[in-house]
Amino acid sequence: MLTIENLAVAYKGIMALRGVSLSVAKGEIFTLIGPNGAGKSTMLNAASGIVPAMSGRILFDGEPIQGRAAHLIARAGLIQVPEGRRVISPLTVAENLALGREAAGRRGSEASDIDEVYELFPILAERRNQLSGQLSGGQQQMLAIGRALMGKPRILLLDEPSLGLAPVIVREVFDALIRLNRGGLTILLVEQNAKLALQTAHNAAVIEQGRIVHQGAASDLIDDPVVADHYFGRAEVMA
Amino acid sequence: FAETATIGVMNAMTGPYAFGGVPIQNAMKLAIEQANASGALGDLKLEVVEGDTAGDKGQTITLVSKFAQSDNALMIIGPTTSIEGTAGAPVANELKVPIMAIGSSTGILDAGPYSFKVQAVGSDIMGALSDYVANNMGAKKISIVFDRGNDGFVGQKDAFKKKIEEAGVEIVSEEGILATDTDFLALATKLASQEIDAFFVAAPAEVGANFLLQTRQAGVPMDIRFVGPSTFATPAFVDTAQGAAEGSIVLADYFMGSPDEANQAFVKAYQDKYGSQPDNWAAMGYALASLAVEAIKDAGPNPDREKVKDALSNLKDEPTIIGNHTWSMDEGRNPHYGAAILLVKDGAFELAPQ
Amino acid sequence: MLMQQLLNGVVVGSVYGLFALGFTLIFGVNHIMNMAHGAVFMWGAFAGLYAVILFDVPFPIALLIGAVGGGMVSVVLDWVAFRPLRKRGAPEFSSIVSSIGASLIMLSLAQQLTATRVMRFPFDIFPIVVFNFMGLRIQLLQLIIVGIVFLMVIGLLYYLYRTKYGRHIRSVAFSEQTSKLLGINPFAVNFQLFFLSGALAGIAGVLIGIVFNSVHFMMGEPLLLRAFVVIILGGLGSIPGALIAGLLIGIIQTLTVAYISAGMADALVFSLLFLVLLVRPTGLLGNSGAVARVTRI
Amino acid sequence: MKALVLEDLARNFGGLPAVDGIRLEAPAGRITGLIGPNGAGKTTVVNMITGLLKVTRGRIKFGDDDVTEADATQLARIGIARTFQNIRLISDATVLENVVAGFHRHETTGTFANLFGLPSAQRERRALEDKAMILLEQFGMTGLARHPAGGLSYGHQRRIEMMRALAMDPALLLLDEPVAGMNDSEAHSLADIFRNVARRGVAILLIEHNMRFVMSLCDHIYVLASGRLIAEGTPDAVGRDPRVIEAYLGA
Amino acid sequence: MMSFFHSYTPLFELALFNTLLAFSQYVVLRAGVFSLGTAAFAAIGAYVAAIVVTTYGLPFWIGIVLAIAIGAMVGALVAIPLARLRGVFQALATLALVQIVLSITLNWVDVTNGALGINSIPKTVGLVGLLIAVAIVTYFMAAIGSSSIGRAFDVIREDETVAVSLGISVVKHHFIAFVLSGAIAGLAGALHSYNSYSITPNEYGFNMLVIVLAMVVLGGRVSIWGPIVGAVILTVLPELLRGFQEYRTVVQGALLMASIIYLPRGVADTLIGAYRRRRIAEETSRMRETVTA
Ligand SMILES: Nc1ncnc2c1ncn2[C@@H]1O[C@H](COP(=O)(O)OP(=O)(O)OP(=O)(O)O)[C@@H](O)[C@H]1O
Ligand SMILES: Nc1ncnc2c1ncn2[C@@H]1O[C@H](COP(=O)(O)OP(=O)(O)OP(=O)(O)O)[C@@H](O)[C@H]1O
Ligand SMILES: [Mg+2]
Ligand SMILES: [Mg+2]
Repeated sequence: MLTIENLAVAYKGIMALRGVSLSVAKGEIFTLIGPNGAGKSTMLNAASGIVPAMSGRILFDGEPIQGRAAHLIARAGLIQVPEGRRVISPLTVAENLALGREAAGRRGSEASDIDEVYELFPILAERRNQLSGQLSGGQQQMLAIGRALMGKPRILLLDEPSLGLAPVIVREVFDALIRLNRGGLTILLVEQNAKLALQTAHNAAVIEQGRIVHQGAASDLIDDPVVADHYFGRAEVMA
Repeated sequence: FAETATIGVMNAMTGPYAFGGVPIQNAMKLAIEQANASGALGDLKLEVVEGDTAGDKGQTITLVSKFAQSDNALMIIGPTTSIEGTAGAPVANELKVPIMAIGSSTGILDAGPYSFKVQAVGSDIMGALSDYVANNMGAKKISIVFDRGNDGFVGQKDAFKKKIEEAGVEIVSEEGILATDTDFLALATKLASQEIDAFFVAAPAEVGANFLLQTRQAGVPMDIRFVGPSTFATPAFVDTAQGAAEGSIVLADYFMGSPDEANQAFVKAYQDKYGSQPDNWAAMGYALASLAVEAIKDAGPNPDREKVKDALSNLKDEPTIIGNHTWSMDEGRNPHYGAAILLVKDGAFELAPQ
Repeated sequence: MLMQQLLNGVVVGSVYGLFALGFTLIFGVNHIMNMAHGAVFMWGAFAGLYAVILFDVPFPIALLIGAVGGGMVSVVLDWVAFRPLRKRGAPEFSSIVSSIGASLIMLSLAQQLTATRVMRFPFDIFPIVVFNFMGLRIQLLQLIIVGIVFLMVIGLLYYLYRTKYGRHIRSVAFSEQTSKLLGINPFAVNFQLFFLSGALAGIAGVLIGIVFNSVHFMMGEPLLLRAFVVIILGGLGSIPGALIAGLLIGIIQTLTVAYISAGMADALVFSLLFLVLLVRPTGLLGNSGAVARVTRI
Repeated sequence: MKALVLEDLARNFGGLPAVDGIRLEAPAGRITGLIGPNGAGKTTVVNMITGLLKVTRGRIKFGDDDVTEADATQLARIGIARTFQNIRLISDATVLENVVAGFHRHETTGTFANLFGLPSAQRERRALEDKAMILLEQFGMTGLARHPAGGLSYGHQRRIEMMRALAMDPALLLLDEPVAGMNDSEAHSLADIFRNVARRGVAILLIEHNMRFVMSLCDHIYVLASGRLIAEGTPDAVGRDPRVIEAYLGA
Repeated sequence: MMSFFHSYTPLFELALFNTLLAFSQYVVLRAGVFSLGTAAFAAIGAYVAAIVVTTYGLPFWIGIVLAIAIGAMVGALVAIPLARLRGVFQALATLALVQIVLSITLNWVDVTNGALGINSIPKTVGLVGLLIAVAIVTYFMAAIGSSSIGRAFDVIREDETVAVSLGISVVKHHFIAFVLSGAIAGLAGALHSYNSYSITPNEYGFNMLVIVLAMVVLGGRVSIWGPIVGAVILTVLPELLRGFQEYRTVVQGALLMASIIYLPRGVADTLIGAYRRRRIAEETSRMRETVTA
């Protein structure tokens, strides 16, 4: 559904991605893990069209989308939950969710119901008229996820969705992601909680310094001693 | 083989004073062209370097210094406003290059012996106007409105005020406006509520015309007359104010309708060249440049700055198109040329009945 | 005279409000101090004026053409002066310089075009109908101006707070990038915003041009200065605030001219602004939330 | 060495009691945990301690001083440092410059010397940069010293937050989700740094949702929910508390 | 060559005067104070200096010292009430200050001679004097910029919350910024009066405020080169464009826009930034190489 071929991205002369290729199949959860500064967010942003690709191709449903305006990509159904929340602070919770609907655009005659989101995150229903900038960090994260769901994505790109969420909520969010995935939603997940991500995903890739260093079935990677050592192995020792 | 001498010509060609600077510059160039063509200067040809002061002090100073030093100008004519003039004159004196400016402020002359100006100080000609208002019109109470952002108009206002008070007329109110204002509702209503016989306005022609229109709309009757200094002696005033201008009394240091031969020739030449009628500003520029040419001629055959300065100081009883057609200076280098009082009647200026 | 002057104050004040509305719209949304708003206003007035001079159109059409003209000028201004800066993620300050540059261009083109003349609408563009009502002289045109201004304010409020376009405008204002991720087209949103702002200025331009008998290239400058005062007193980005503050300033200025002296009007208004800010750091009608939003200019 | 003590601390937003009378103690030389569901009021507590929010009720004591009414600048000057949950850096400035800013309270050159650019001011600047480089080395960011902070990845920006707070050489360090956005091994490499800081006698209050990190680092943990304290104790005890499991950890 | 230099002396002088004004504006902007008061402070300095010499016949250096002192004092006085304001509110309050000072100079005719301004001020300051003044102020700016005060300014400008959390006193530093701004503008005003023979109120109005702000933003708000570069560009540009005649202003506006669009952080800051980035890129690639090796 989403294919990235030989993608390279540079910021003012600094190479962030140096030719990565990966492919997310329809209906799967694909996870991307890697250390800080590896280029994970850059990859999602390139797919969403807010960071220009220097070379390579990005195909969505077989159609090349690099160079296309970001809002059109979102309207085509590729929706991102950006890193670090980014709620529209001066708008209320309900208004933020309503904004999420715009992405559904022409596709959205039966755009996702706000009630589904409220069911997933009841606190948002309670705070529907609060300015979103006043929410706690975790509440903002919930709002960001909920807002993306309002756009009826065909593929959902999540950049560290567990960021700042309480463990119990993290579990709920991941359960919800699995539910949505079973309902047919394709998901590309960037996550620092590598173990949880690999447990959730079907396929996975590890990215380091702008290059993909491992790729394969998530269950294989979880058992790979190098990956374990780099991304959660020491944590076992720590706990 | 013809020698040439360079004349620096500078005016506010852009910016808020361009309404005056442009016609002045046009007329100055016309006068110099005519001098070259007529051979009045013998073998000497005048070459013009032009500059735009943009109505700005800093740019004026830069230009004076550039004309004097880079272009080696024999003399400088312009700039337009007193603000520019008082800034440029000291530099010209320092560099010992004669400069003849338009402005009415005596600050230009105070800068030193190299600076001259063509316009009379306000008090000199305002006497005629105040006299007319107090005696011929028999006004007892008047109000004054002036452009407080321009020292030229402030000077005219001060001069008129002094003279009219001396003539025993009561001043009911005195109000400052700005040339960029367009909203005179409040002031017009205020005038409408006053018991006055006339009101004096010192401002650019269109601004004054607009003010006049708004006073009439606010209910100031036609028999309360508009009185203005020479800026209003231009067709633009009547064109803008139309019917509201009827009966206005305007002082003119230049009257386009004057049958004087030199004046008629000027009007025709200006119209042929620039496609519009000359106004008060154009006349000032033409008069100034003609005087400069005269001085250069007097300084001949090999004029230098020193000689031109002396010749300028000696100008006396020169024929001119402005005022009563004779231009002189007193010992303080203050010009005198008399003035006419005009009346707007049927949409045109005519000499006011005495 | 007091009643008459109050009436004058309302007329002038509602025009200040109309002018300031377009200014505060862009300021409140994009944090751009649009120093070229006065020039947009002037071009709007010229659009209306030339339509009348060249095609002899009636008053309502002139108003419409002024609105469209101002709107288009404003949109082009955005494309040329502000959009490139947004694309580069430039600091908000740079838009001030950019708009100063744009303003220089627009003013000087108008100056060339009109040869610095002061122009005016033909006398017959709007019949001078004067009602005498309890000793007051009320012109029909003045009534219409006040009416138009109030209608515009109500319409604008509805548009910004009751339609999805308003939500989009506020979203794009906060973060263009996040809005794009949500499928909102910032290009279209900014088009609307600048068109609206310019159209308001254009309408104000035509109205002022007619009622004050003069259209010239510097006509926007004094209004720009006053618009600053209006938006501060009225609260940043607040639409009813702009109208109320506009009226307030119009009335204060008028009364100052009437009872003190014309030269003191500006001094008084600015002293008042200074004092108000000392007592209420966010303006008369401003809320403190606005401060948080603007501290990082 | 000073300890932080909160007594019956409360804060309302409009009608909402975001923090509703909590008691807490963060002793010197120890790492104290503060956990709880999203919106429990943790960040609000930090904002009150650092003087960015006025308290509605209760007292804040630091050592022997009551600092409830002190303003933010004073509090920073007596050695209370923090990191921000929503990263706040000077994005245009370099990493080094961001860290050097943290030394402000230790700068000794007077206004006069600064205004006139006396050599003492120059010497101090160089000395601070050297000290900052030592911090950068600890966090493995030497190579990024001259990068503008705004262009760094999320995880690296978090590290700058921490270095800047440490540069203050605080007596009390408040960490609001310091390792958010880092994987476990990255978090682990930071754990040692904080242990060492605590060992020097600094009181640390740690807010974090990464339970493995919290559990391995804290001596004592407070659990907040809806603005109230629902549990406290050793990591083990808290981790087993059924109320904590229900409200926060999940089954 | 010499005559070329001579004929442009006034232009150099103007550029130096503008540089001083730009520094006055720069110092407040750097501290995150959006003050537009420079024009007001400069007006006060200019009038104090002019009156000291013309009315009281005192030597010009007394005028300069007084202008600096009074400028600084007025800066300090407004700093106190304005400390509570932020952003545009601060900008507008200081704009009001400019308008109020302008009204005073226009209306207090007995002292200021109203719209006519003060004329025949003896010229006592020339190119050399201005150069010395600019050199001294530049030195101060550089010293402050790299000192603790400059660092505090930078943090306050970017994020006041962070600043107070680091123990930086916003009030104190805003005060310092206002006083410096007032003193520098006061000096600039005084030098201008002693350099240009005459002063008039309208020189110190909205136009000056706009152009001075433009200088700093165009030049750059962070490095001390910014105000210098901006002042020189905006002073020299109108002269360079004389060839365009009546389209001069159009070209000037277009250049202004083009330069800010292509160098959005200001000419100096953008260039310095680009240079730094290149160095970093080189460093990084060197590091990468050593890693792979
Ligand atoms: N706006 C930017 N300007 C300059 N460089 C950038 C920018 N954004 C990212 N980079 C650089 O690109 C590289 C990859 O960054 P990216 O944000 O994609 O990392 P990441 O894998 O998402 O890290 P994290 O886990 O910390 O979020 C980093 O070296 C970073 O410094
Ligand atoms: N300025 C404010 N106005 C109104 N409500 C606020 C404001 N700030 C915080 N709140 C509310 O107070 C509660 C506590 O917020 P706080 O940020 O302290 O939570 P937290 O414990 O830090 O949560 P998280 O783990 O998600 O960061 C939340 O419900 C939040 O919505
Ligand atoms: Mg990332
Ligand atoms: Mg929090």
